[in-house]
Amino acid sequence: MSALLSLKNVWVEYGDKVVLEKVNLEVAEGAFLSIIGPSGAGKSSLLRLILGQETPTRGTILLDGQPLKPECGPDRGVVFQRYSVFPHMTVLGNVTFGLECPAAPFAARLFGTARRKAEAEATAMLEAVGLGDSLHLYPAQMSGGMQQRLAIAQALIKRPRILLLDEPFGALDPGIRADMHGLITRLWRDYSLTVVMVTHDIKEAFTLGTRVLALDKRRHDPHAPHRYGATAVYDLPLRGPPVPAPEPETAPEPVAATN
Amino acid sequence: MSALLSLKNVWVEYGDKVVLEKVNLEVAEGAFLSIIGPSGAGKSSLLRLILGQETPTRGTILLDGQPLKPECGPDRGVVFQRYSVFPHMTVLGNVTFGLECPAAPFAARLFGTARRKAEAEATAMLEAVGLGDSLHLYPAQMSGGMQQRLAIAQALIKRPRILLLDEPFGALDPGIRADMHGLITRLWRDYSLTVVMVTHDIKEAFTLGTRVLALDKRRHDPHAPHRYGATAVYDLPLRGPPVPAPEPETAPEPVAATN
Amino acid sequence: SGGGSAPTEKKTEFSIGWSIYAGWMPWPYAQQAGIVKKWEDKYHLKIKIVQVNDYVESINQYTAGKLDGVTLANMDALTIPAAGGKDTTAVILGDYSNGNDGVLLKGAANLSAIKGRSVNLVELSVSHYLLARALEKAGMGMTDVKTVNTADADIVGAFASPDVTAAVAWNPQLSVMRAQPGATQVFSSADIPGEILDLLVVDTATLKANPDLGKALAGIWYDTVQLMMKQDADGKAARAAMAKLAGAAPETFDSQLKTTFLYTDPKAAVAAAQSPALVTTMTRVRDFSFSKGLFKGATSADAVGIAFPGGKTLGDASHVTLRFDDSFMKLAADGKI
Amino acid sequence: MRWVNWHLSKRDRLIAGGAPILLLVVIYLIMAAARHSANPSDKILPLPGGMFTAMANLLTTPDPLSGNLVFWADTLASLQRLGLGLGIATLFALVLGLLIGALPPIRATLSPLVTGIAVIPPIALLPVLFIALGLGETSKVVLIAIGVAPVMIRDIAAHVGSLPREQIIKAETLGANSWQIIARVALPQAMPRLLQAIRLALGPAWVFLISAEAVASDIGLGYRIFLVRRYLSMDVIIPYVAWIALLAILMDVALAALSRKAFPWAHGESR
Amino acid sequence: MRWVNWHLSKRDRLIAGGAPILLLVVIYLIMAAARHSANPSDKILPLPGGMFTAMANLLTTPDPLSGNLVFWADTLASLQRLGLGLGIATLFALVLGLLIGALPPIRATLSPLVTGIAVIPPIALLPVLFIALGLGETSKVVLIAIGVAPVMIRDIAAHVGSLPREQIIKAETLGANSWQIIARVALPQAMPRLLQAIRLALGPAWVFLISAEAVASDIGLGYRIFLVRRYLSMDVIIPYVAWIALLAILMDVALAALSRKAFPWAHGESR
Ligand SMILES: Nc1ncnc2c1ncn2[C@@H]1O[C@H](COP(=O)(O)OP(=O)(O)OP(=O)(O)O)[C@@H](O)[C@H]1O
Ligand SMILES: Nc1ncnc2c1ncn2[C@@H]1O[C@H](COP(=O)(O)OP(=O)(O)OP(=O)(O)O)[C@@H](O)[C@H]1O
Ligand SMILES: [Mg+2]
Ligand SMILES: [Mg+2]
Repeated sequence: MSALLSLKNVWVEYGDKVVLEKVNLEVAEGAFLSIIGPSGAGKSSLLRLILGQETPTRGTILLDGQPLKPECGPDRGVVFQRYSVFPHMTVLGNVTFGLECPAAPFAARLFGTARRKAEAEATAMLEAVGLGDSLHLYPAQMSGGMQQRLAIAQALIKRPRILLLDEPFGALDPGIRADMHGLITRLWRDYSLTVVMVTHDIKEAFTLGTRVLALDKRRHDPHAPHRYGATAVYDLPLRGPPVPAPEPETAPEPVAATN
Repeated sequence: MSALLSLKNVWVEYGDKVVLEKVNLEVAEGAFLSIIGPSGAGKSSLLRLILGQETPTRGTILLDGQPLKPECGPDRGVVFQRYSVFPHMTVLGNVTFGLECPAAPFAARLFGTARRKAEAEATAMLEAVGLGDSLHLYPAQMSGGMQQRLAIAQALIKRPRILLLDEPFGALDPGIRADMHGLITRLWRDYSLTVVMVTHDIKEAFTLGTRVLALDKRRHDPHAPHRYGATAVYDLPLRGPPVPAPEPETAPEPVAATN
Repeated sequence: SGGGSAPTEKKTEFSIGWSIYAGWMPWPYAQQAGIVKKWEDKYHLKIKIVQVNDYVESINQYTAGKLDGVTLANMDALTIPAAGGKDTTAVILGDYSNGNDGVLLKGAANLSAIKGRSVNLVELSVSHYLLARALEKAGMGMTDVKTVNTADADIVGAFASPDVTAAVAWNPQLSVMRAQPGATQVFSSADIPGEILDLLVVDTATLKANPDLGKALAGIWYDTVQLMMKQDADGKAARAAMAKLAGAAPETFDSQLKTTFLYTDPKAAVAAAQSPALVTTMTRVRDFSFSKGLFKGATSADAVGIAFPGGKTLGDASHVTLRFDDSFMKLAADGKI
Repeated sequence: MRWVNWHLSKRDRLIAGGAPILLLVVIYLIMAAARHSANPSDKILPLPGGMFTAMANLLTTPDPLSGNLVFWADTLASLQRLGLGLGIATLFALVLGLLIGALPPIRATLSPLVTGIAVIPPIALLPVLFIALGLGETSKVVLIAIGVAPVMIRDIAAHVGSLPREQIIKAETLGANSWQIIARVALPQAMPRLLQAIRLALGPAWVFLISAEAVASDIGLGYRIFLVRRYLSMDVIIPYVAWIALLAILMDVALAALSRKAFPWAHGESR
Repeated sequence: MRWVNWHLSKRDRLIAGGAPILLLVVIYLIMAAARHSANPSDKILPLPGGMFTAMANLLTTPDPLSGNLVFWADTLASLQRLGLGLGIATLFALVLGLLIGALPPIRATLSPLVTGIAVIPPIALLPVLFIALGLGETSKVVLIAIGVAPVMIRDIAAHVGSLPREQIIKAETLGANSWQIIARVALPQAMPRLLQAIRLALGPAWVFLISAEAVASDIGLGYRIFLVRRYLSMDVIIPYVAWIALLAILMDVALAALSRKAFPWAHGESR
């Protein structure tokens, strides 16, 4: 299988500060790539590159063998590190939005049965992330962890080909985190998504990922700390399918296949 | 030793949604209280109560035996869950600010030697959290984890009597997290602070804390999920001093006692 | 005085307001040409000649006591300061409008065509008075037209708009409007000579306390108008300078002067002030003003008293607030200033 | 307690807010009384009695043109013009503000033009306006719209332009096209700001209305003010201005309440 | 590519931005030519030649009062008034905006007053203003300040009032008193907004300047425009208005550049 996504000699620099240097990476279709690395290494920057939010200062990024356009489409989904959701939409509205967009290109809204169907699907997803009770709250009325789960639900409902997750479970307690692990693994398998996940939890990285990438600086000049950027220092392909997280007792029913 | 902080029958409600109910809590001077609990249970709300940012709908909060004023002072320090720092100050400015406030009540700024001294102290603290290379960046130019460490440095430099931490290490990689554990334990011991820390990392809660409090709903009515609030379901005093996190090899020198 | 604090004490500094109008341009020119200075030195006074771009505002400022004197038309002297209780003396009868105010129609050569039209004009001004007189002469009344209040600064632009077909204005605006294709002047102040008078008025109390001010003003005025009316190079230069101050071309300004009957000779001015025609004119003007409700709260046109040379009065003699005083013009005529 | 935290009760807020206004009224009365004791027929600072008489007169006299009572006829005419002018300006602000704020090509094309129009003082070009639109209602409404719209457009455009880039990218990953991003992401978030912009535009809108009515008109609050200004009838001008202020404050309060009611998410406590 | 992502190159932006302005100029020229072919002495839409002659005249004639060249004397006088008026307004906006935005008791006391002043059209009270302040420079400067300050004050107050509550609390935990919160937290974050508010106020400020100069003045761009308006000399008015627009746009661009330069943190890409 040829690479879905490939980065060739990619550099990211801000002024004379080198953040990423000489990053070479091939991500195969269906992979679950965990990225770990110290704070400030450039993990989020890497995700922004793949999203098309930023362009590399040097090097090329290919998606399906084509140069990546500097804009993002529904083939990619994202959960940002600072879980940003739409503050003016309710929980339900935030998730339904992703279903409305392709279905109503002109009206930008669904009505009647189509709307009810979309809302039912969104509600099921929200129940899966444990927000079934909070459908009509606005993000500002929710706790940090609830907003993070909302962002996850929002991204997952689209079942994007490539899912980019930036510390998606950082603000969650162990119980809910396990639920989320189960959910994401299931969706990944059922829809053969390609997932790129940044995490600080090494165990999580190894449990979920089929491959673990460590980003870090290879060299460090104490007198010119900005002169060297981070790159992939380890790239461990894990054999076999990932061990799914144990199904917790309180886990909700899988959401899958309502559409 | 009488309680530094005591909550008596405290309730927090939003409309008819009960978030916290019947919370009774006594925190002794010098305690390191870890709070755990599921997402949305009301942990951050509890910290906001202690900060004076919110007032309970029912019940009373006493600080040193006095009713808590609905405003916050330098006796309390905080790291918010969504690590908020001042976007218009550089890293160094963010930390120096806390030293300038008491020293320059009218000028609101320090000059000359006083300024250089404050900046030296702030720089030492920033080096302790690993931001020694980034003194002149603005928050928007930093990664999530760097901002979180900045927020920690900002709170720690004041050595507040009561330190309120809301998932302070959530965005940090294991290496830096261990450094932070060491730093906070040291400051806690050296300055006999009282710390209240919310965390999702159970191991962290037990390693650092002298006492672990679990917040959760006691009852749950599936048809009226908002009718019951969370309260302290477990309150485990841990005997003996906490086991300090192992001193990592790369740990910076302790910052203490530059003032 | 209407300015609140009555400046009855002697003072040496005075300010006189003026706005742009053919008959008033001698004032700024006198300042520029040093004539003011000459009379200041003679009477040991300081006289500031202050331009106020907006005519109404210049009168308001005078009424409020911020100016000691101002140039204005007889009707406005009556309805604004005098009706407002400010005792005002007309020191100089400068000129009368002899075609400087006019009624314009588009697409018609006769005044009778005005019937039923909307007329743009500055309401409650001499234009309004002129329109009333025009309608009266043509056997119509104010109810035969509809008036639309239009600012004097904007009336030229307004008249250029196709939906405006009738207007009343004064110079310099009038001459520009008349030049527009299709516009005809169907009535003008030349048809009612001597009814629209241009005056220099001064606060009565100030004048009483400082009679030298009246003398100096008369001196300045007659020096200047005599200079400007000379048909030699000096006169021409003076007129050109005034044109420039008015923002007009010299030819335009000269043509405006042609429709202004300037009392260059103080004797003529004294005669006009003493003539019974002035009483008739003022009776017409005050009756018109009263009918338009300009005498606030008054029950009759007699509420405001007007005094004329020789002790004649019109209206409430115990409440005279507008005085035509020929004494300074007489002094000038007699060469005693 | 620090001043930043000293929140007053509703009653105290009313008292505190009323005090300076009351003070101004009292100062006015003292000054007016002083002037009147010096000159009983002073026109510049009329006493309440005088204003009352003048207003009673306008409130009972029918307008010769419309037959309605002068005061109400003026109010109605002015409110109509103001409503239309502000309405058009709001519409433009919303449409152009969204397009300029959200779409870089439109921003590049229109932003210089809007800036240019924003800084051209419309009253300087009145003659051109008259030729193009005549002297009727249209030119007054257009003057208000041209007067306030550019500031509003630029305000909305700046607000939309500063929406976090993450939101746009998030919407794109959810499959939104440019139109959907404008309609569902930018528009709703611009709405509270639009209401705020209308509130800030109320003052200037009244200025332009009054200027327009001063130029050429036969009815309206501004017409009356400029007509009686000729006679320094402050006894009419002051009540009229107070009435204008009252109307404007009512609109301001209504818009603020509408914003809180319709867009609760924009007014909740941030956390 | 979606329009929201279609970022133009600098050159393309210039072309796109120039096009509509050029179009307007061409339309004007066509209309002017048409009017002139119908009536060669048309004054309303002058041809470039006419404007050129008129301006050349003003550029070479000395002003009778000051002796300087008319055009530059007008420009200097107007810029001085505008600068002073805007400067005072900015100062008030900053001080009152900060106090009202940050301190609830001040907000309760002054906010209704400021709203009241904001909605009173100063043009309606011109006579009072000129009577109170005389016909000199003061009244003109004050009219500009009164005209634009309330909107700016309210804008800054709203901005400061909507700073995240966390920031205030954070500052309090760091030992800041109310003054320090204002000086170190609210003020710096209000500065970019203040510059934006000045930019938006430029248009209204010119309007008030011109209104003031129209009423009582003997020099200034607005004075000249109203002086020659009596003769419908659009050949002077249009170049003057264009000059005003150019000056205002230069100020706008300078303020935008200043903001980016002085407050980089407010303009960086958010993440
Ligand atoms: N304005 C509001 N209206 C309604 N509910 C609110 C409001 N603010 C907070 N809540 C509710 O209060 C509850 C507690 O929130 P809090 O932020 O304290 O949770 P938490 O324990 O910190 O969760 P997390 O671990 O996810 O941060 C949440 O369920 C939230 O929905
Ligand atoms: N505008 C900028 N100017 C200068 N440096 C920047 C800018 N933006 C980002 N950086 C730098 O880029 C580096 C990488 O940031 P990034 O957010 O990718 O880190 P990260 O690996 O995601 O870290 P974390 O685990 O803390 O989230 C940081 O060191 C940051 O300081
Ligand atoms: Mg990151
Ligand atoms: Mg929380």
